[in-house]
Amino acid sequence: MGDWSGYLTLILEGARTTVLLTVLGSAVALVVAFVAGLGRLSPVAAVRWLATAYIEFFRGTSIFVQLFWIYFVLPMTGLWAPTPMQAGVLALGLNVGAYGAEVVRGAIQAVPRDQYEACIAVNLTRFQRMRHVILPQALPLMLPTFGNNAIELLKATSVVSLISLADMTFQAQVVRSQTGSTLVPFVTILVLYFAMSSLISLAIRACERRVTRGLDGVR
Amino acid sequence: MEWDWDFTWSIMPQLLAGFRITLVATALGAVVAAILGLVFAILRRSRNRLVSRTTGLVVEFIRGTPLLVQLYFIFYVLPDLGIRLPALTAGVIGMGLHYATYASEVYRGGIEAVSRGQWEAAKATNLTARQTWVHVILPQAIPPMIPAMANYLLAMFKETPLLSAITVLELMNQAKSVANSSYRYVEPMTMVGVMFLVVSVISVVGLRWLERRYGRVGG
Amino acid sequence: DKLDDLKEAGTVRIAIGNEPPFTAIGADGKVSGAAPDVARAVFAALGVADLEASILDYGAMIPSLQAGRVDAITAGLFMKPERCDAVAYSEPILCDAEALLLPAGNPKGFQSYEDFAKDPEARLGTPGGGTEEKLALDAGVPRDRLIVVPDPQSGLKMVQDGRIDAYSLPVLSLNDLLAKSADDTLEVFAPVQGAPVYCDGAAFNKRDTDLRDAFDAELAKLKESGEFAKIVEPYGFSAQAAISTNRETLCAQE
Amino acid sequence: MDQPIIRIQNLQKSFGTLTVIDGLSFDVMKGEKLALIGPSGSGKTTILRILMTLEDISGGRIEVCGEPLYHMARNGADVPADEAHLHRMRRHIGMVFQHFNLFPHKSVLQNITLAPVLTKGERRADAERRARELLDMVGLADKADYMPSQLSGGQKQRVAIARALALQPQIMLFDEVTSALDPELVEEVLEVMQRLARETDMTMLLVTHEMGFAHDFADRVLFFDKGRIVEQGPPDQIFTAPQEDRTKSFLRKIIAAGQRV
Amino acid sequence: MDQPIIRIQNLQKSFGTLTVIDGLSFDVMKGEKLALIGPSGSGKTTILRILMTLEDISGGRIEVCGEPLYHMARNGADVPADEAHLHRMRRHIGMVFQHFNLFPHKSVLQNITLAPVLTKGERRADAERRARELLDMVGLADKADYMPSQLSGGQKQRVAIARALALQPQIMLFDEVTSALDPELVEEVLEVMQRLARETDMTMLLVTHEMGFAHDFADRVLFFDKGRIVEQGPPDQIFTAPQEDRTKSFLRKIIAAGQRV
Ligand SMILES: Nc1ncnc2c1ncn2[C@@H]1O[C@H](COP(=O)(O)OP(=O)(O)OP(=O)(O)O)[C@@H](O)[C@H]1O
Ligand SMILES: Nc1ncnc2c1ncn2[C@@H]1O[C@H](COP(=O)(O)OP(=O)(O)OP(=O)(O)O)[C@@H](O)[C@H]1O
Ligand SMILES: [Mg+2]
Ligand SMILES: [Mg+2]
Repeated sequence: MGDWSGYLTLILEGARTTVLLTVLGSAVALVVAFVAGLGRLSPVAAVRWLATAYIEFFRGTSIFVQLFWIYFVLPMTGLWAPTPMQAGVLALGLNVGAYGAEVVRGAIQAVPRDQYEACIAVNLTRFQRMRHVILPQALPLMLPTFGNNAIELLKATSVVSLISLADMTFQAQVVRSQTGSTLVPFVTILVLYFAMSSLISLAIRACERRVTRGLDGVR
Repeated sequence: MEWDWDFTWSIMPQLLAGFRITLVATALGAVVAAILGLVFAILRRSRNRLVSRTTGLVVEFIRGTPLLVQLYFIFYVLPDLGIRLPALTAGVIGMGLHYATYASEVYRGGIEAVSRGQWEAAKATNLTARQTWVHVILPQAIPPMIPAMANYLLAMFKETPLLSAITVLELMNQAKSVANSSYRYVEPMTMVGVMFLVVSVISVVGLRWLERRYGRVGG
Repeated sequence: DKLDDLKEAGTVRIAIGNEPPFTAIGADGKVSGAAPDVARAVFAALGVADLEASILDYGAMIPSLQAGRVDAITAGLFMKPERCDAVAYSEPILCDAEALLLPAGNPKGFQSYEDFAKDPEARLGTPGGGTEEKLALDAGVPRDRLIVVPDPQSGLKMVQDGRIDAYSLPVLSLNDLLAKSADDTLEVFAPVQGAPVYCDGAAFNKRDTDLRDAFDAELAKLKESGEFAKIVEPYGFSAQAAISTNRETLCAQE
Repeated sequence: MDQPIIRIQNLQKSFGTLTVIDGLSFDVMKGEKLALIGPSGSGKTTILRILMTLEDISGGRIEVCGEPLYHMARNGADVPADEAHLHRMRRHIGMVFQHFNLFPHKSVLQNITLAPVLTKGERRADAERRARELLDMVGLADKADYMPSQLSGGQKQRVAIARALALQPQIMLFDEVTSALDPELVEEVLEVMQRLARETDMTMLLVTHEMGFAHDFADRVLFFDKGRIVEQGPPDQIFTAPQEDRTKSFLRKIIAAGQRV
Repeated sequence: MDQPIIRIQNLQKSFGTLTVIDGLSFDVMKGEKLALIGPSGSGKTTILRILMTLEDISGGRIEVCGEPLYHMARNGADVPADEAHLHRMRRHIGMVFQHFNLFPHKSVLQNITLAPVLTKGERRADAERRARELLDMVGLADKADYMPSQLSGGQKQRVAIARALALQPQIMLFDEVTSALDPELVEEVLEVMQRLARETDMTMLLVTHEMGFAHDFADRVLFFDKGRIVEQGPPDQIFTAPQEDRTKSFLRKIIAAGQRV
């Protein structure tokens, strides 16, 4: 028993893994969300169909199963054997990205039709419409939900212990079995998780203030 | 490692037994979430600052930390405080509590989506507060909530594998158990994936129908 | 071949469990315990200096080995016929008998898995898919009274909380668990009557029998020199038990 | 028209730091038809909303039918009214909104009968009979079982008028009841209101931007600006011989925009 | 005014099973000011939207500035226009909407310069100089750096007009540009349009419910009902001596609702 500061270090190492997974996973999710979200609005039917299939598949099955497939089944096909970190980031990113894609689509569609029509009336091209008018207005609508998605992703990192990634929950388990104490490691990580999710909320709120500057009174 | 159909069929009874527990846990958890969610929503609207702030903090905390860790807490730490819940009960309470925080947001959104004009018309026709809720606000607020609620129901269903951490013998736990004693991972895990996917696909179709039928609250 | 690859890389990847005293993780994160220590000694003799250990679920170990994620398992994964079919075992390393963790004085008098089958109220905890679960099922303990416990610490807690009447693991695991908890209301009952003594070995991918044979050769030398006993006995394992039996016997033992 | 049915004394209303109504006083006689006109943001809607108890007041006193509206006597002293007092006072007052605010999940008939049955305990059969009479009066006898979403704007507004009348209030408040309507549909609503004004002795307060209608409808016109009465008098005087510059410039703009007054 | 700048031939437009425009044909001369009036739902907006290529057509043919709008020649045959053709044709046409549709995240100046810079490749400095001239013309020289949310409705609409003018289209479409405005704000917008009509030789099509303004503004008035032209002619004739019953009854209702014509 005893050496608490040592075990705390262990948990903090786990916290580093959790943060890394969250940051990288969110980055993947963000990219995927925009690609798939815009894909669903594409004028090309095949692209729309592909995006829909991806979104429905990843929202439809649970993250456990996805992680299992990426980590254990994908290598058996001989294509690619991701490291645990790669598999974790990929599974989390693809899973949360599927939810994010729907947010992107919803926000773009929530920009009033009026705005598309005004773009046509001043003769902007499709790309110019998206880039200069629609996305700048859709972004503030996406941000709050993106924040929630990032928190969901943070919480989901605890499942990566399935594939032997030593994240925070996993390290808490290790500490628990090495020290025999249940209360201390779990209270510690609860506090740490809450601190991390609060940090995400704060960051998102700061972003929101930035992008909505000058937009007041619109919504 | 190739697929073995005989083996697949031989484990089906065990998997289906787990599937039944999964469904029971989801259904009971949903009931708890729906009721507790309404309680949270009402407490958060309270005029008493202390009540609304405290509820807000509790809700944020529960939402910001992983369900897995909360389940550990309820199952392994609460007995130290003299509360010893059976595994399934602990699981239902844990999931219900966690999803109640989501449900409370849906309730809030649904209630706020009823236009101010309806409250005012109710006042102008001199209805009491209770009559206003029962006859005017709730009948309009609840139908648009249904799709969002159903969405969370599905999300909760997909998170039931976490219950294996507190010894509930649900689908994922059964599959792991089978896998561990047979050293065949691919068949049981794939069947779990298939079962989840089947339920999800059916639910998504149902969800689309609900969304068409009742519309949607917020983004 | 495989051994050359490992020498080249300078490290070997092994899977370990999270179960003292088979494995232990220090506050500094350093991996020790009987199984990794033996593996470290043998691989050092083979010319592979470093050992990279990842902690896995017992159930995930064999799939990881098959998927090429680890080179060997040294985790107290006992030899049994089905496992011997799935992986290539080395000669035995760590041997242990089954035991029960239960309230001090064993008030209900449990001595064998059959006793749990007979008492309609008795609830027994075991790891999911582990040896103990199998033995209990074979002894006639019904599924609904056989609780799948995710990890030893949870098992201890559940006995303390009265959720289960006993928790079954190998003797040394329970001894270590009980020692750490310093709980004198509990005791370890060992060995469980009618349950065989099991031994583990280092497990390799079936493709890597060459590596396994090389491992066996060095392991035999260690056993010979007495070095082996020096490693395992401080953890409470009997070196003699491992030396006096062999793979064939164990793989045939149901 | 002998005694004031509404008495507003030194009324104050602020939203945060913005003072919207500042020391307003006026009386309304029983049976009087009053039109409130004035530029956007001058506080016309706010006054009606205060009378309907949809807002709190920041100061002053209002009496309706001889009783204080936002106050009540307790142990001889005036204390702020509680919900029960407000509920009792609201019986006297009905309101029709710019955006109708019909209950979208209830049929036309249910919209009208809901309140009488719930708040006055009328029997359903009685309430329905009277609802049908009212629908007949507003020219919608055949629409009783329609849902609001199946009606045009003008029809919705006429249902809203019937709904307010069903409670038989002594005072009716109309806030720009035609400004959300297509021009072609305006007339059918104004016609109903004109009939009401002629045929009943209800007290009516009307906020409107239709100067022509205000002219025909009202006994007295109040011209508001910045939460105060700038000028008041009979319609002929206000519309044809306004005294104040603010009134003149307002009317000039309205006429320039193409309205008759 | 010598050659048709817009030529509509046998135009058909349906939404699903609902036919909204059914075999409509008319020409508009270069420089002509046209007012489209008629009851709600008669298809006036739809015609403007079709000219702005905001809708597809179901049949018929439109020519603008001598070129087909929804068709293009390919290998000698007429094929449906692609996005590139539409993009080219839209240079000729500008539109002002009922709800302004300003870009809320861009300042007034940016609203005006965005399209010239992006679509015509004008240099920013040039575009801004001209934008300021246009703002001056609509009386908003001092509001260049405001955000749309800081403007009143009338100001927003004048910015929208400036934005459309910045692209120097030959044809301007106005769809009920004052009907979302407070009455007091209507005049400032109409004044700008009147100036435009007098001072430029742009072709203008105006949909409006303000009969008085249509009268003053237009060279020719088209009265629509159910997607067809019921009657057309100079404003004096349509407003003071309409021939068709449908026109007469429409104007009667408008007048009854308080408008001058
Ligand atoms: N809930 C509120 N919060 C803050 N300010 C308000 C609120 N309601 C009204 N106001 C402000 O009070 C002032 C008076 O508003 P009111 O709606 O009474 O004007 P009005 O005369 O009815 O104008 P209109 O002709 O545009 O309807 C305005 O400046 C308005 O912005
Ligand atoms: N996108 C659409 N889908 C279906 N029907 C439509 C659509 N747009 C217009 N319509 C229908 O087409 C008809 C003509 O509409 P339009 O908006 O052109 O009329 P309008 O003359 O401009 O009427 P208003 O004076 O009310 O603006 C109406 O019956 C309308 O319901
Ligand atoms: Mg108002
Ligand atoms: Mg229109």
